Amino acid sequence: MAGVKQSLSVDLEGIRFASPVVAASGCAGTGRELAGLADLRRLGGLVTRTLTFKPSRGWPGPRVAETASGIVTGIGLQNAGVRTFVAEDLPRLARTGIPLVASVGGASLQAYIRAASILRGERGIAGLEVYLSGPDEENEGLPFYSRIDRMAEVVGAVSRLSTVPVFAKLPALLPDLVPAARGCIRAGAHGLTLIDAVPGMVVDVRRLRPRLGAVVGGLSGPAIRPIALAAVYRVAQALPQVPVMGVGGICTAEDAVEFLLAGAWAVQVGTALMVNPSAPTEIAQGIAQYLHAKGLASPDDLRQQMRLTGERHARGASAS
Amino acid sequence: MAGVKQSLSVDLEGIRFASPVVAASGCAGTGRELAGLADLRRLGGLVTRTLTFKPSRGWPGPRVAETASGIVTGIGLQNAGVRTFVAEDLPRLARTGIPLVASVGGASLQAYIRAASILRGERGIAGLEVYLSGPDEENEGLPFYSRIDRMAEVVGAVSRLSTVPVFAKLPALLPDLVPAARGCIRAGAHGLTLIDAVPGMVVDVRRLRPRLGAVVGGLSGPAIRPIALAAVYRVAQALPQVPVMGVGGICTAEDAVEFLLAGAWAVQVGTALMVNPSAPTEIAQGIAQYLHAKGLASPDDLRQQMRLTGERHARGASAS
Amino acid sequence: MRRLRAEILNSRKFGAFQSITLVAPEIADRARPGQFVSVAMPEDRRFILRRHFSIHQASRRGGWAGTLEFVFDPHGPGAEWLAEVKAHHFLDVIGPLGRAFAYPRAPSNCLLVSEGHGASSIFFLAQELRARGKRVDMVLGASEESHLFKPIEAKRLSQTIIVVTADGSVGARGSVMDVVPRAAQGAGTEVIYAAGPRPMLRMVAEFCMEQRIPAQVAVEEEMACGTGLCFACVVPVIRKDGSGYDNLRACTEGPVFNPARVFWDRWTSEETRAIPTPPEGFPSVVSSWPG
Amino acid sequence: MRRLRAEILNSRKFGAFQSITLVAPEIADRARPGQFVSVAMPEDRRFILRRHFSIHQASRRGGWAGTLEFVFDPHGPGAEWLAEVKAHHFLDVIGPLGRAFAYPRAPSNCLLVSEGHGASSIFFLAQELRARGKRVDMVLGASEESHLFKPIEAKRLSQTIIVVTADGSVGARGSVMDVVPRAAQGAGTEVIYAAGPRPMLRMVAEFCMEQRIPAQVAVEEEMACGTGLCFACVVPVIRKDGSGYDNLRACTEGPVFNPARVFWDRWTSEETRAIPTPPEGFPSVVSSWPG
Ligand SMILES: Cc1cc2nc3c(=O)[nH]c(=O)nc-3n(C[C@H](O)[C@H](O)[C@H](O)COP(=O)(O)OP(=O)(O)OC[C@H]3O[C@@H](n4cnc5c(N)ncnc54)[C@H](O)[C@@H]3O)c2cc1C
Ligand SMILES: Cc1cc2nc3c(=O)[nH]c(=O)nc-3n(C[C@H](O)[C@H](O)[C@H](O)COP(=O)(O)OP(=O)(O)OC[C@H]3O[C@@H](n4cnc5c(N)ncnc54)[C@H](O)[C@@H]3O)c2cc1C
Ligand SMILES: Cc1cc2nc3c(=O)[nH]c(=O)nc-3n(C[C@H](O)[C@H](O)[C@H](O)COP(=O)(O)O)c2cc1C
Ligand SMILES: Cc1cc2nc3c(=O)[nH]c(=O)nc-3n(C[C@H](O)[C@H](O)[C@H](O)COP(=O)(O)O)c2cc1C
Ligand code: FES
Ligand code: FES
Repeated sequence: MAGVKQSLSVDLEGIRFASPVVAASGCAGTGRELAGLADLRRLGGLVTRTLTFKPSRGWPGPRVAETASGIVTGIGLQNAGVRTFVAEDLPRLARTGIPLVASVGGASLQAYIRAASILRGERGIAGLEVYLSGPDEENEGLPFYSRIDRMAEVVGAVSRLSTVPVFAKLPALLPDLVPAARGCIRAGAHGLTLIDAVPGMVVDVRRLRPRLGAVVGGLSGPAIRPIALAAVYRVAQALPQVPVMGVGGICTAEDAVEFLLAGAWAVQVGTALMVNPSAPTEIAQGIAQYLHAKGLASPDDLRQQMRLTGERHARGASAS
Repeated sequence: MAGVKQSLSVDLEGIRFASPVVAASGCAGTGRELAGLADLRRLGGLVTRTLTFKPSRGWPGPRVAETASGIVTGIGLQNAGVRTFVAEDLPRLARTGIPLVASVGGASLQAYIRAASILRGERGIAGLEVYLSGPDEENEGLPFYSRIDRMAEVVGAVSRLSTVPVFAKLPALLPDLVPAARGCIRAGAHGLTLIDAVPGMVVDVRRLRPRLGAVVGGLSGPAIRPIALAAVYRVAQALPQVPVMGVGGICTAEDAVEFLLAGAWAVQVGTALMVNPSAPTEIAQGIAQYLHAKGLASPDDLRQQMRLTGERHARGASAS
Repeated sequence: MRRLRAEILNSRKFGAFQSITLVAPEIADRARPGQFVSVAMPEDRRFILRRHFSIHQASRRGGWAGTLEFVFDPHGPGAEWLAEVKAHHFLDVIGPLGRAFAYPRAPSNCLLVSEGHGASSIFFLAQELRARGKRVDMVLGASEESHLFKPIEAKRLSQTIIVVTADGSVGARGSVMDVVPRAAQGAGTEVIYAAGPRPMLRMVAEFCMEQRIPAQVAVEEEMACGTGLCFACVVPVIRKDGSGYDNLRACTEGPVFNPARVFWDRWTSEETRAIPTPPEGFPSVVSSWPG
Repeated sequence: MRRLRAEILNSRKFGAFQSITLVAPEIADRARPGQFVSVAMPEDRRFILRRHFSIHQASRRGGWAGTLEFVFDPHGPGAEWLAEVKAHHFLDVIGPLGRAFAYPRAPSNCLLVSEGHGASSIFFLAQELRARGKRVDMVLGASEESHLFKPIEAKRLSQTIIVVTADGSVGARGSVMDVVPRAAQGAGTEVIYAAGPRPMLRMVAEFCMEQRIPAQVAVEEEMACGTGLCFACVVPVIRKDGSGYDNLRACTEGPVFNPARVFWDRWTSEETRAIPTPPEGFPSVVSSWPG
């Protein structure tokens, strides 16, 4: 295995992550918080919480409820608005030197365009991620992802005015993800992020009421890992040339490798950051060890591995 | 609390379950297996494994992989065909005296009609459940649920020729369940079962291959409970008059009560049966105790409880 | 804020509570009353979030230098697990977290009001106040005797103390608010500190506002990260200039707040809406919205 | 098949293995070699399925009457947890499960071939065969010494024994199949029984078919329920009349099968198809299919 020159860095349509492990949207704070607990500079990259044109206070509490191997959160995109982000958080985040992906959201096509325009050309922003799980004013408040044409409109508009690569963040809740993924790529997205938290609910049987102020929130954490992995696999099979960031329940290097084998170009870590602030660093180290053990040079090599084992294997024989 | 005459029985469009706890499709065997471990007669009811017109051997193994608080299974509807079921299993199951719901599946409209016709008028069958997660020959092998019109066609055809109430079993994987639910009801379904297992995948990083012969299987167990609960809640809010059976990760009485509060008329237990064969009985007893503690007479009363707590509550004050 | 593998020096029960003392110099040296620590759960469990506990003791000097104590009521899976962990095992701990109680500048009479495990941080505060030459009086409440927090030690820490339990099993029968006015008057109270359940905090807050007594309360709100990353733990706080309110993170801008500025109506309301009012800043048409 | 809360009489390590003896008369009285038990995992864990273990000993009479022993290799979370459970705690156990090995009617010479923990059920079988006056010879294989299953006891149980380890740390270096032909010939073997990893079982099966030696193998396949409910654990078995094959449940129609009828090509193939061949009886167009 020695001799193979190894690098963890990956290139997604021009965004160069020093490691394939990126902090997921809404889970890494403003860059201030993790300081002292983890070295931001050791993240492959960071996706900001979803930024909206207008500030949002988000949902009333409670905003988190624990469930089996997961959490259901109803935050409601609390953020001070994209302008404040650019003025207050961006400079600090930029100083880390890691690629920043700004997540943009809104309740109408206009709102997305406004938010994206403010970010346009901002130094320190390496890419955009389009949040599509929010309510669409122009479609009875149903999520944007409930109509491929609406997703395409929004993603298209953002892509046209963006000077950096744009990733569309898709939910798992589609009968068939592939047409949605194609729609976003055709509309101009450079890549995809799979998956967003899955709509979920917890009821307090003692108090006879939903646990969350939002009533229905988003399920995240290890519970959804198989769902996210299936989503990544299906899209990667259909669109092998499209860079996909896999996200959902990733806590360990082994979890991350599952996604890279299934076809992800990079992974994002969300809920695990709440539990273990240094998870991304540990995961990156574990991926390096795995690559070394398999005699591979780069995370990109893993993408090919599953297809390569086409021939018959005797059961019980280990592949390595 | 004394004085309230209590009964666990529920009536779903004429199907009378002695308890609201029913064995979920594919998880209770042929009636032979549970004998000696649990008394089938103490089940509220039993949904058969999905029966197809032609026999099916199902997927190659491995067929189960464990994941965080859940399992991913790829069985592939192994069954000896609906005729063999009627000849061999039905008599034994009928002897238990509990309401039997036969789950019907197929790969084409014709296949559904054939299967349903054979069950038509069979004594001992109290209802039908229409499995809609299978591949649709007439739609590129995409699942039937990926198109509301296809669901409606199938559910409509089965309902027209059925002499017993028909339940449509919906997946969680729809951007908005309500139109799908409405479509099935308009087409003639008497009720709904929510939810089927959620597409999921597990990768063996040691052997660099998917863990399941089916590659992608269905995630079930506690991991998906919040997803199922949100699905039941949304449909029940939109269609309060439609009987809904809630299923997904129910292991304890408290889990079941969450579903009844969210709007389910009855619950089904699947994965929990693999771990604890007497789960349904224990859950039914626990529901009875809960009703007693709350001074309620019947599981139906729980459906109203969450809406009733409309007024403000001081935090920390217990509702009971 | 530091994260470390901290050895358990000892773990013992008193009444309904469990007390754990850790060797955690990096945290103990910085810890101040009102701050808290978070403890990671074992990886093979179904419950994944860290658990949060107020700091009850932090010794900087003397024989116990570098140790930290927290006290909890083992009522759920996480705390039950924690109560079983034996001495000399290690815990993954982060702290000190959050903003501490502020001390009054002028010498003043402080009334410390707590209920149940809320007393944990209040005892720490009492020590620090006395060390600064303030007068400390206490109102100590609980549901019943086993949940009454170290009444003897409380006497040692305060000039006067009134004990109340909901069932009257010890002290007066009733709630702390039945006695706070009397206590405040008797002690010539100039500042009030409180920790405990939400309804109690609200009543104390309303009393302080009427009586124009400056006060600080330590709140508890469901937390995911405890470190400011997720915005799960917010409390609605009215802006200084009164122009509306902001949702502030209890783990970062709190858990200690000025009760006069907490938007109590909103924070303690638990209306259950079939379709909840949408996040502010968003349209009123929200038929579904995860995340 | 019974389910009970069974007390652990003792739990001890030998080599790489852990052995647990239970007080479980209802199961022990019925247990026969090749059958297995399932053990429930604790409820607060992430892993939820019961774990399955072959029965190594079941005493009907004598001082140990009503006890049951199983032996395992603690390599994953479930088995690791189980290895930590102390004596006098209780386990939720179901058993005996599955079909046992069948005994030859006529007095005959039996060769028992096993590798690793596969030996667990084979030792039980050896006893029962000898009690029925059969000649027992053994081939005992393992990856290395610590995974070699009680060689001394094996000698006691069998006329002749050949030990092989993959690394040669004890006995001959190699795999069991290197020695089975010699062993069979030397002992005038008339029946072969085998338990162990799939590739080894397949080789034994092929040898038996060539040599026309009647045989039985005990398989392991991932299981969900272990009781026949779910059809997760199927093994493809060719029909008696040769008209195709059926997927039979290892937990119910197995785990003991006639190797001459196992559809080895299918069962041991692990082709990874991007889109797998659809379930038989279904159309070839399957773009996605959960459940
Ligand atoms: C800043 C802060 C300080 C705290 N200090 C103490 C203390 O000193 N002593 C003590 O006994 N308890 C304290 N609590 C409450 C304590 O965190 C919970 O009781 C504990 O997490 C319960 O975990 P569990 O698994 O035993 O209970 P469960 O009820 O099963 O916990 C389920 C989930 O709800 C959360 N949760 C439960 N109760 C509370 C609560 N009251 N406040 C916030 N989240 C909660 C848990 O963190 C967990 O995420 C504090 C909470 C906060 C936020
Ligand atoms: C009929 C039968 C008899 C068995 N007898 C023995 C025995 O006597 N001694 C022994 O050490 N092991 C035996 N096994 C294998 C044993 O069940 C697994 O090693 C054990 O479940 C591992 O659990 P884990 O959590 O430690 O490992 P993990 O690998 O974490 O288990 C993960 C999942 O895979 C399943 N699994 C893992 N390995 C196997 C396997 N080899 N076969 C089937 N399922 C597996 C587990 O049951 C669990 O569902 C037997 C299996 C079967 C089906
Ligand atoms: C507290 C919290 C806040 C989140 N906020 C956002 C957000 O603002 N925008 C977004 O696109 N996703 C958001 N997510 C979803 C995550 O980015 C991620 O897609 C999801 O949690 C699954 O990954 P995980 O299991 O690793 O957490 C949030 C998740 C959590 C837990
Ligand atoms: C092993 C297994 C087999 C299943 N087979 C079927 C089936 O044949 N038809 C069906 O409609 N659902 C089937 N299901 C889905 C269950 O009926 C249920 O909808 C799902 O598992 C969620 O419930 P649970 O979490 O309680 O298991 C199966 C589930 C499992 C675990
Ligand atoms: S708990 Fe995450 S911000 Fe406070
Ligand atoms: S494991 Fe469920 S049928 Fe065998």
